[in-house]
Amino acid sequence: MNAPIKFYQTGTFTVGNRLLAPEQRSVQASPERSNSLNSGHRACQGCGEALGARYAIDAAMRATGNRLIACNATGCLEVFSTPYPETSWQLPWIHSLFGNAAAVGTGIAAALKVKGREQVRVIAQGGDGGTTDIGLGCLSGMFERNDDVLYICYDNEAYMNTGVQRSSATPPAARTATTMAVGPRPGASFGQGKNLPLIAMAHRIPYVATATVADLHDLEAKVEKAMGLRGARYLHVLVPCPLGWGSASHDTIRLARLARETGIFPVFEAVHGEVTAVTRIRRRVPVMEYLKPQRRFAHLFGSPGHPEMLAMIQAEADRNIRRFRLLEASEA
Amino acid sequence: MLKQIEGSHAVAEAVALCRPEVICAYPISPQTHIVEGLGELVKSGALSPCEFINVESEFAAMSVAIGASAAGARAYTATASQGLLFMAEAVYNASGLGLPVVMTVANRAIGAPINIWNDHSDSMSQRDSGWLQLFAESNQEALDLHIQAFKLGEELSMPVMVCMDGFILTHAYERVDVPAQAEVDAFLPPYEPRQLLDPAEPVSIGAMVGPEAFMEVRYLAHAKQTMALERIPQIAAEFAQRFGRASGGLVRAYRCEDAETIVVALGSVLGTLKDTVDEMRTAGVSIGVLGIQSFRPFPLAAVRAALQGARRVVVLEKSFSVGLGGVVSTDVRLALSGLTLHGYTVIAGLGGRAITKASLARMLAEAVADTLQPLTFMDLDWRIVGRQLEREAATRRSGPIAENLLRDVGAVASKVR
Amino acid sequence: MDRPFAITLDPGSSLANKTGSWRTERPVYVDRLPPCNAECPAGEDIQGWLFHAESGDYESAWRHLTRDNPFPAIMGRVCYHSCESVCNRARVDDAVGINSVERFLGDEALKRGWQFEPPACESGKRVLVVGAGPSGMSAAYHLRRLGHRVTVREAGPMTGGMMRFGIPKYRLPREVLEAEMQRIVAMGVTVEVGAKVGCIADAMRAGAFDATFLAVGAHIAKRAFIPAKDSSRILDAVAVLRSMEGADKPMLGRRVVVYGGGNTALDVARTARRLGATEAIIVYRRTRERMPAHDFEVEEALQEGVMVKWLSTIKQAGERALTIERMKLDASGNPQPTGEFETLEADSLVLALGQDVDLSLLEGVPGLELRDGVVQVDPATMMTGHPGLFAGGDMVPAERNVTVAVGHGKKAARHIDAWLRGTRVDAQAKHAKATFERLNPWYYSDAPKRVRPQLEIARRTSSFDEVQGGLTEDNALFEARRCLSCGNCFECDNCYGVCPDNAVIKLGPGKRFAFNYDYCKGCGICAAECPCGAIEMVPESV
Amino acid sequence: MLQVRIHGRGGQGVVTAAEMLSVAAFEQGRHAQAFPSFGSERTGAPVVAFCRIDDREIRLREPIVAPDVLIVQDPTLLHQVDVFQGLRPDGYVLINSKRSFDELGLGDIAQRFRRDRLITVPATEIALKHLGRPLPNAVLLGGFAALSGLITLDAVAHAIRDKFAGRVAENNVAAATEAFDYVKRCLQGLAHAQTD
Repeated sequence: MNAPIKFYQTGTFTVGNRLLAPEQRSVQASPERSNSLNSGHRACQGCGEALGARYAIDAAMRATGNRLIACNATGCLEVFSTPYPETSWQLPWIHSLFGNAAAVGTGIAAALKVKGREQVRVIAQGGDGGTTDIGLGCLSGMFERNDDVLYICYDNEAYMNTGVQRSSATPPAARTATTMAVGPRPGASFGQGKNLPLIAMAHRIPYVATATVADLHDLEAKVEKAMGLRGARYLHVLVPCPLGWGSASHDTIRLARLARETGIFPVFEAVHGEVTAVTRIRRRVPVMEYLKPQRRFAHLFGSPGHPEMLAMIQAEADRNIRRFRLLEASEA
Repeated sequence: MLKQIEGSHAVAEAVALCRPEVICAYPISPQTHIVEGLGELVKSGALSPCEFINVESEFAAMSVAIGASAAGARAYTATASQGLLFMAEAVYNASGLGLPVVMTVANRAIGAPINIWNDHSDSMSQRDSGWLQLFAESNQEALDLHIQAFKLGEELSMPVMVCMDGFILTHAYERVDVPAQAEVDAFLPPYEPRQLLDPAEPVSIGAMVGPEAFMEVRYLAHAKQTMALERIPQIAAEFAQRFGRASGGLVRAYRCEDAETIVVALGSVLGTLKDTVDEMRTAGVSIGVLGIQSFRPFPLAAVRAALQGARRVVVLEKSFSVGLGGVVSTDVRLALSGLTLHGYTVIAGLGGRAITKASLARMLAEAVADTLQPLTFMDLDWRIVGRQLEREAATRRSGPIAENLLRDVGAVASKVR
Repeated sequence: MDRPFAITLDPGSSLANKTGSWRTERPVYVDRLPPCNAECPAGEDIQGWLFHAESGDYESAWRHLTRDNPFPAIMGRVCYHSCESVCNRARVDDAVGINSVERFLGDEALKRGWQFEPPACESGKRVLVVGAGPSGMSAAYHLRRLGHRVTVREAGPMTGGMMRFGIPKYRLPREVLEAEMQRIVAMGVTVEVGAKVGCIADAMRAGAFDATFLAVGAHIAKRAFIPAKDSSRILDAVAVLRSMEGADKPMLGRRVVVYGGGNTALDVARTARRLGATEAIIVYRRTRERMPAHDFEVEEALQEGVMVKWLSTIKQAGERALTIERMKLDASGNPQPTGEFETLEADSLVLALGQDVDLSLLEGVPGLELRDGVVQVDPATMMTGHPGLFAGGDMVPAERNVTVAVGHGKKAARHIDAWLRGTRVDAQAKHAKATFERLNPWYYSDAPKRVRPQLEIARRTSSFDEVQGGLTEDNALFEARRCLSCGNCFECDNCYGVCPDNAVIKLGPGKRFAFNYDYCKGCGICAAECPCGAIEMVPESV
Repeated sequence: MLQVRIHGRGGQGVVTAAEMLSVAAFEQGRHAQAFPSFGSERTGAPVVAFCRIDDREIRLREPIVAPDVLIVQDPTLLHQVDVFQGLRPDGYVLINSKRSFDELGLGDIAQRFRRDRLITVPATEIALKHLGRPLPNAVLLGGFAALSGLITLDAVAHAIRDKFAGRVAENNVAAATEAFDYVKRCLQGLAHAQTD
């Protein structure tokens, strides 16, 4: 086969690339990016949520020409970004409560509509606790009414702000302050938790997508796509948490990448409830490689460890790979 | 324009005259007819521009209102009872953020046992939420108070609850004078938010405030309510001057001049009380009524001024602080601190128990004779209570109280008492 | 707006909070020595010139390359590219085709007629270079660039030395050789061919040269005693290959036997095939594994029908026949006679047993140390024991190949220049190696190696056409972009993008990045996610 | 002050009847207050609604315990609920039934009140005839106008049109009018009987 002349060293896997046409480069590669979440915030070292929020909001700011308003559920993101007297946000932003971000978003969108300012767009955002647990009622209502709000969930798989307690997004076997690493089946139980992207799809809203902080171009493309649509949209971003996962602060992006490459976290898009695209696994790896660097899974390893639970997690990943066709046909 | 309509529809028309831009609706008796009425007005285009949003809960209703208000829209919602409790967190949030949402509370009891009828337990439960709380005596006043509430709340950038008795007012057909749109427009200027979510001038609203500034924030909220003590009478006066009706204000005295006994109350029971007092006056009893229109801010000075001439004060209230007694009485007592006069707390009408002129007359006669219990439960069926207490004394656990009581009462379908 | 106290805040005010104080480790940008550069005998900055080629700026790439080596078109053909054998990309898929890109650049330069800049200023010094081979011409080039007057004296009839007389046309077309030689002449280098230097001392005195670089190639074939009849036809490889350049081609007959196991043996055998020999047989005393010749050349030879008798020595040369003794390897891997003999028919026998250098021109020069048939030099400076007299290439102790020779020329030129100026070149400290372990290869696109086309066998055995073709521009660009830029920032913006604290400052194209230590919390994500390992975390001194 | 109590079952428009009555009174320039026996009764359950009419503002908010007027929309309630409780001696009683008080077994009760203020009206039949549905509320208001003369048939018609629209309204008006005439005839008959 003959090489396409457009080939470049790193493709779009890196944030930028001097060989890429400027319009193909990521928002984050640009010195003009809005840095919506500014320096000086109090997030932990290597915070995936701080990263994911800046990625997403900066992309939305570009997509809307900075005509954007954000509302935030209670949680790490809110606490570390706006402790009086300082805020890190560079766009109009409001925090109301833990469970009502989606509804506040609805209210803002309604106000903008009635004021004839619909060119200003609304994003509601929160962590997995504020989204999958306490905020699910308001979120589902927002979906069902198809309000003109993009809701972004930054999923770090537990209540980190309060000291790492289990949420309904906590994965099986994961240790938290409320799912101990003891007993025959330590950690969070299997066959539980919520798959919010699928729940969102069940509302048949215009757009649902998942993404991770490991694939910036994918995340930005999805935000841009979402901002190009009207109505209720949902973006679920996996954001590793060094504190809660017991991982090294420099492994944040690596773990997000492994979550995708193992099939643990399927990355896909759905329009009106139908899956329309999946991001294929590039270098498939066993779940071991993803779980090992996280102390929340430490009890699965060593002796005696829990090989049977590892097998169950691998089976879950394989199920995702089948269900979402995460491998090229040839590999699958 | 005079109309013979249901209280709920009178309020719906009043709210519509205030040109709300976002209305959040969630059904709960006895508030439902209000948002239904507004829904029709939006659907028909009579109220426009306005976003009418059918939310999935009261919690969402208040949350949507918060977002709308922060984004510069005039926001309204209505609720009652369990609904108010379900939105409680957002209720505190709206006032904490200083967002001038106006909300009708069609006062209703709080369960368990579940009970849809009227008393004041619901709004009283939110008395410390930082909201202003105005109580309506009649449907006319309910209508008028909503128009005043938007003006008051938006001036102070504080949310306002307009409380009207569920069913007794909301479902009562009576004569109301509905003002013309032009009159209301002249009285109520468009909403100019104190803070606004606007890309042209970004701000972060709702910061986390630590010990170093939290008390100050709270004090400033209190200072606003103190300001309201001045503004409420002024606004009521301006309203009277424009619309030719006395509505709202802090308190309203009826035949209190030189009265030895003054009955203090809120809401629709004031009407029945006035009739009762008239008859007692004819019988030569020196008695009057003090109606409290503004429960929050609580007009300590005005109440004191109105009561200090009397020899005894009877606080008749539809709210009850279990383990203590009266809720309103506590505040009235504070207003009277230092004064020596007989004070009675009368708990009445809980869960919709009818408050009749006869019972009031009987109770007030005892009060005038100073034979009334300091804490009186009007028309309480001691027979039933007695039996249950006996059972209690006999064995510690004797089954759910409500069921036992019903067994004692027997089936009393819609028997009129 | 008169904003509510405390609950409403002005945007971006957190800049007042300098989170840099949290740090226990700080990231720093580093440059590391890529393995290819480290390995190149000619000291080329391979990653450096690939960087330009990646963006399609071939002229900049060529100019960057020729700062170190003036012969990209030649190198792209004859260099044994040890750089590729150490390329980190080999751990991902295949090594980057450095050699093929180098050839593309060399050919591109010839096609476009790119020339070298003449020196900015003249030093007024005169330098004599003996030998117009790769080493000599490389030295002449570098010396000229440094502003010296250079005279090259070549004993042979043409420039190129062993590149011309040792490497067959089908590997190095002569027009390519000629063009890259002429480009140096065009810089103002005087080249005198057919000018053998008899005595170096006289030559220097006569020419009033301030310094000399000796770069005489190994043109003298080693002989081995083989009992032979007068009638038997025995030639040596050097002579055969040299005569290929002349008008009359050597008469080798239809059955040719070549004795030896080096690249030269293969060159001769393959040449014989092209000259029409039906059988070209190499006799070698060891096994293929132990053959000094490069494997790819053995492979090509076998493809062309060259035969090899492994574990064999020639005992005797008779008329049209040779006596061969079978050998076996002893424990230490050395061949031992077995006493088994056989006869091998041959029209001619060509001996390819290695070459020696003619050192006669050095007689009477004081201070020189000659050992093992070569001149001893200070390996750091390439200067012989006699001040001002430098040497390189086949003349000095080193591996004998074109690239090494070119490297000697460059190195010697730098030290000759220093010597002439009365200074010395202080070798700057080399960067640490850029190892594969330091890379984050996930970020590089999948890109299978682009291979060069090969001439079909029929033409290879019937003509001297070049065996290996060049890459198209597309392929060359593609191949250049397979470079991982090991150990050196290539401005992929990863660090700038992945910092959760916006603590990386982008300095603009070509200027790379800087850290804002006011806010950097030292999480280390930038270092972990740097594809090429150009960021290092160093502990903060507490 | 005139106090009216209306008994019926959920779905029979009891509350609407009280409301229409108040509207009719308002139409005649009087103050009126209509309200239901606040409850969550469903179709079929006994329901009570009230209406007060006066010439001055009505402040009283208690349920009507001593009505001047009693309207019973469903005779089956007669032996289930003590509908006559608190009725004033000179009160009016209007019952939806083809049968007479005696036939309804209310003979003894009838003795305690003024004969000329007690009447039964086949309101359901009239409603079925005009509306095709057994909705006796508007019909009975027409009857009440005739029985008491406290409100005019025009006011009742206006109230009906205030509540309903189009054919429904007109059919109800027609039904109310028929009931009005029916009661008038009965009253005349009763008058003759007494004079004889």
